[in-house]
Amino acid sequence: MEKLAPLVVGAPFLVAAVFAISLPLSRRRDDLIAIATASTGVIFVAALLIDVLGRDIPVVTWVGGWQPRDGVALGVSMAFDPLSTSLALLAAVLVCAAFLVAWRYFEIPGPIFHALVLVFGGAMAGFCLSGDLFNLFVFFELMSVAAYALTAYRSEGSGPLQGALTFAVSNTVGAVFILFGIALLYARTGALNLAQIGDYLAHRPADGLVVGAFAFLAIGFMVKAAVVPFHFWLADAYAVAPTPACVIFSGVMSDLGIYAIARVYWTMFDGPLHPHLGELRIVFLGLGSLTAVWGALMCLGQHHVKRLLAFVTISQIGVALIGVGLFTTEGVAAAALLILADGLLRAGLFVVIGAVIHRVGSVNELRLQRLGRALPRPLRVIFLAGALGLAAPPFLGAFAGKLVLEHAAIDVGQGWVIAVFAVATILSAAAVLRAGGRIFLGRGAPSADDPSALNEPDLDSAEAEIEGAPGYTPPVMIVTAGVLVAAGLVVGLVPGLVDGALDAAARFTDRNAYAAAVLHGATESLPDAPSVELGALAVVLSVVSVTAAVAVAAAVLSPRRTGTAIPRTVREPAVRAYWMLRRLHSGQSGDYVAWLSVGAAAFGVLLAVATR
Amino acid sequence: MSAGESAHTPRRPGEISFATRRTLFLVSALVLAGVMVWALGGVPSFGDYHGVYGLVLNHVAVPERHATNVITAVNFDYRGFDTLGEEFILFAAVLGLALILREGRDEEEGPPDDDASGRRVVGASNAVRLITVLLIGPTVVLAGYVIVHGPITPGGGFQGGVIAATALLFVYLGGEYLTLRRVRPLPAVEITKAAGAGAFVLIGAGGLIFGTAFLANFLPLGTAGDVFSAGTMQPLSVAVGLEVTGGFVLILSEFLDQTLVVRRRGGAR
Amino acid sequence: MSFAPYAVAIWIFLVGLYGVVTSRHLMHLVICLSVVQSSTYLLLLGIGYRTDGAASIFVDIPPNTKAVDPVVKALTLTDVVVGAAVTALLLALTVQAKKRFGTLDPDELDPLRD
Amino acid sequence: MTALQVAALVVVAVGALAVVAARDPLRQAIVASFYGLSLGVLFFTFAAPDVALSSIVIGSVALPTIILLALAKISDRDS
Repeated sequence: MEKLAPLVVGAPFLVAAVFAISLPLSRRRDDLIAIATASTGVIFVAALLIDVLGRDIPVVTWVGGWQPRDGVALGVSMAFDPLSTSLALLAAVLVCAAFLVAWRYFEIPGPIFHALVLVFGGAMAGFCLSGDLFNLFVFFELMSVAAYALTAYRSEGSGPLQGALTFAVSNTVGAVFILFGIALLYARTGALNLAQIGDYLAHRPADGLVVGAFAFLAIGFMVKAAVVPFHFWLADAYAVAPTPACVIFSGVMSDLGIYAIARVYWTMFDGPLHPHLGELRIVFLGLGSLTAVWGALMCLGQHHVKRLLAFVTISQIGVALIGVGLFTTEGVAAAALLILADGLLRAGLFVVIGAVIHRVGSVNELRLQRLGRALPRPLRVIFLAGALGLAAPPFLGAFAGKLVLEHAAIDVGQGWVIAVFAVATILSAAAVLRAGGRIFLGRGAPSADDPSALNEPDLDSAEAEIEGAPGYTPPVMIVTAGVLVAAGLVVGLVPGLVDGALDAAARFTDRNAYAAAVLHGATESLPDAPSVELGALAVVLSVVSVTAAVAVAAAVLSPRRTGTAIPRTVREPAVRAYWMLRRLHSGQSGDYVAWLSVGAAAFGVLLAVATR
Repeated sequence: MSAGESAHTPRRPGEISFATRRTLFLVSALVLAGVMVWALGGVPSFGDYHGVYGLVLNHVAVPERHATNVITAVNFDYRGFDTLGEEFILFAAVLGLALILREGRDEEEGPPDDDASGRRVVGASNAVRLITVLLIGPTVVLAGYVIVHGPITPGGGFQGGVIAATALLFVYLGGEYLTLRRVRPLPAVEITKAAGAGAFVLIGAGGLIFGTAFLANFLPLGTAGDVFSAGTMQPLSVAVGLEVTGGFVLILSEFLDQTLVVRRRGGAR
Repeated sequence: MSFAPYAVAIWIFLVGLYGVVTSRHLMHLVICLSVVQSSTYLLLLGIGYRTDGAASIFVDIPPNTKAVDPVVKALTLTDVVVGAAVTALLLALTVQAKKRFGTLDPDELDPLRD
Repeated sequence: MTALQVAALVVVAVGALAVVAARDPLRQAIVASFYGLSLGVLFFTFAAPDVALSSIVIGSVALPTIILLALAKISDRDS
């Protein structure tokens, strides 16, 4: 079974190559081939996952059949553990969803879109499953290049060009940081295999080289994940990328950056950096909190709905980074649960917005207020359910993840982060609820009162990617949105999910078992997974955050100007501060790279101090 | 106007100014340089490297793979999976590039046809043209040589592919756009590129069927130093050569067509 | 002195990045970005170098000759092609940006600025 | 380190600065071509002829050509 695993990468590539020859197949046939390939991928990865779940140790396969000799890896390994394979499955599912949405979405068919998405999908699978540092970089770059091209898909519009440019410039600099990290580790260990590097570093102290290598790798992956202050490109890119691509970008690509940080830490750096975990935790929790709150604050003022969802993505990436940044098994489990539920919900919300664009050709919340009535009723239910799901209502959506996260945070004495993610969740969910209330329920003061509102950015005319007769929403879009949102909501109800995640995280964080499986084919006993009890605190918090999110959204939409209730001395500086923050997102790659450099320098110094 | 002299964009309140941006960068770059020197301080002195991976490969590649060029053995055999990814990076980049540039061109006036004004791109003298035409043959031969000798001497699919693509460049320099259209019928180039990319995956899958694993060797290894040696390395190198040739020809010609379209417009004005 | 290649790699990285940050012309920006990428070639090859080592190409030399590290070279080869692909894609975006915005100043491309 | 390596390193270090400092795109394309060539020479002195060959064909021939072609298009629109 695992011998076939490289085909997860190879098969979509082959189909993409066939597409690129661009024989004039019919549009429908292109779509069918793409959907068939993507669904085969889902089935294959699911089969791999089932296989992996039944085994005690990571399943390892060597591409080219190069088994390691005396603990020296000659080739490239792929390693499947429940966590990495689940993430690959999420990616495969979203690739499938993207094709389903694109089916009736694009006016101009293009096998180029199909080829790019297939290559992108193969690269994501390779990225999740690779066990080799340089191979990880290759798939990172492949994902990036395919994503730049997809962002610029509507290249006759100015928005897509600008978004793709800032995206490409920022991520290329990030990739160079990753290469610096790889070069450092190769200089020290003479190895590229994650397990082999980890073994080498395990019993040696963390000196400048090791800390620097970790810092540079983390910086590169944080650019991809869009952690503040490396995040600026994301809002520009996700706001303009074609919606089917956004489904993948927002649903899973950003999360892969977070995953990669956990992957490199737990396979390579846990040995040397373990003594400094207390300090490292502070650095990562700080960054995660900053990202969670920054993204949530930015959500509040956005009326471009895709840009709003882009900032929701940033905020939730921050919360996931908090999970990973706890550097415990429970933290990893929490991050995995959050990524799964929130990723599905975000993807579903993007599909709804895609349907809205398809129907009325606008993403401006204020303009849509009057047009919303034309939208089909099921979309209303799906969008509002998804928005509520972002607040993690009891037992639904990311509730399971939040539950584990609270435990994990309190366990290491960092209970304060619970407040951070409560605030982030409330604000971002409120912003999406506000948009939903305005678009689908027609709430809020009519925008005619506020003519400036209509000058808010909207779609380029070039981005109105409408196909078919107006006044019609293809059922396949509604169904895809419904399935994604429903899956995101009920995933928390799956029996045994929390225990399964904890178990998967226990295997993911067991460096010795991983190294033994990769380098020596040895079997080690399964580590003991921690367990988490359902506490009253979690349910109370969950109820509070849903109520608060609805209350905030209702207050904003209230026809009475609720804002005036806040004293002017508080309101005006707050608004000014908000605009200062917002204007930092200037759309200029020069600014973004300058902030990237500031972030990298600060992060490097913080890690150096933390591991002193 | 040269780029350095253009006026600065006026900033809105809250936006950082150009000077602030530069200061921010310079200060952080100084700190970053410190972090980098600190990290690289742990690297072995230049010339003193003893990494185990390279040492092992230098010893085993010739006897095991019958490839005298260990670098090619690494690229096409030991770490062939990287090269698969790399090939598709080029593949995706060329797809994206074609997408971006063609969109604009179609909208303007459709694909360029062979009208007379498109014929001379640069005013090349007959002597230049003669030289470049004479150079085409040797370049193509050289490219082929570099590709198939990858497992033996410096070179391989990448370098040979780029050299082959620059043969097109000579045609361009000769100003023979009509010749160019014949040398480079786009569909054929696209098929070359995609076939090269696809062949890599297929040869890899061949390893799965006839050998032990994806991308494992399943061909006779031959005698080290022969052109037909080193097993699947040779066809993989040729596949990459095809893909790279096709990819770079497409890149060059997409930009070239863009230029031609504009020049024609310029002439019409 | 033995630190010189790494110091030059850091220098190239930061100088290229300075160009990216201060660029007023997209074409210039893209080329500076390729300079940033080139720092990694030097870094990788510098690390794998062995004094008086041969080139890991055992055609005219006996198999046990001291040779430089072949892996970093394979990585750099990959890296060079990746860098070229990214640069070409960015140049295409640049050409198209000129058409859409009528300017090449990266600071004036701001369709979504608040 | 040999004298040749030191010399090549110095040329590369200066070359990188020259590429960044050349703010006129046409001049920059030419400088970048020389920079690619100097990297190639440096890699030769590092006993890496494969990479040197790549760096020269890509860095000093293919990329500058693409840049010039792109420039030809852009400058036409300037006038």
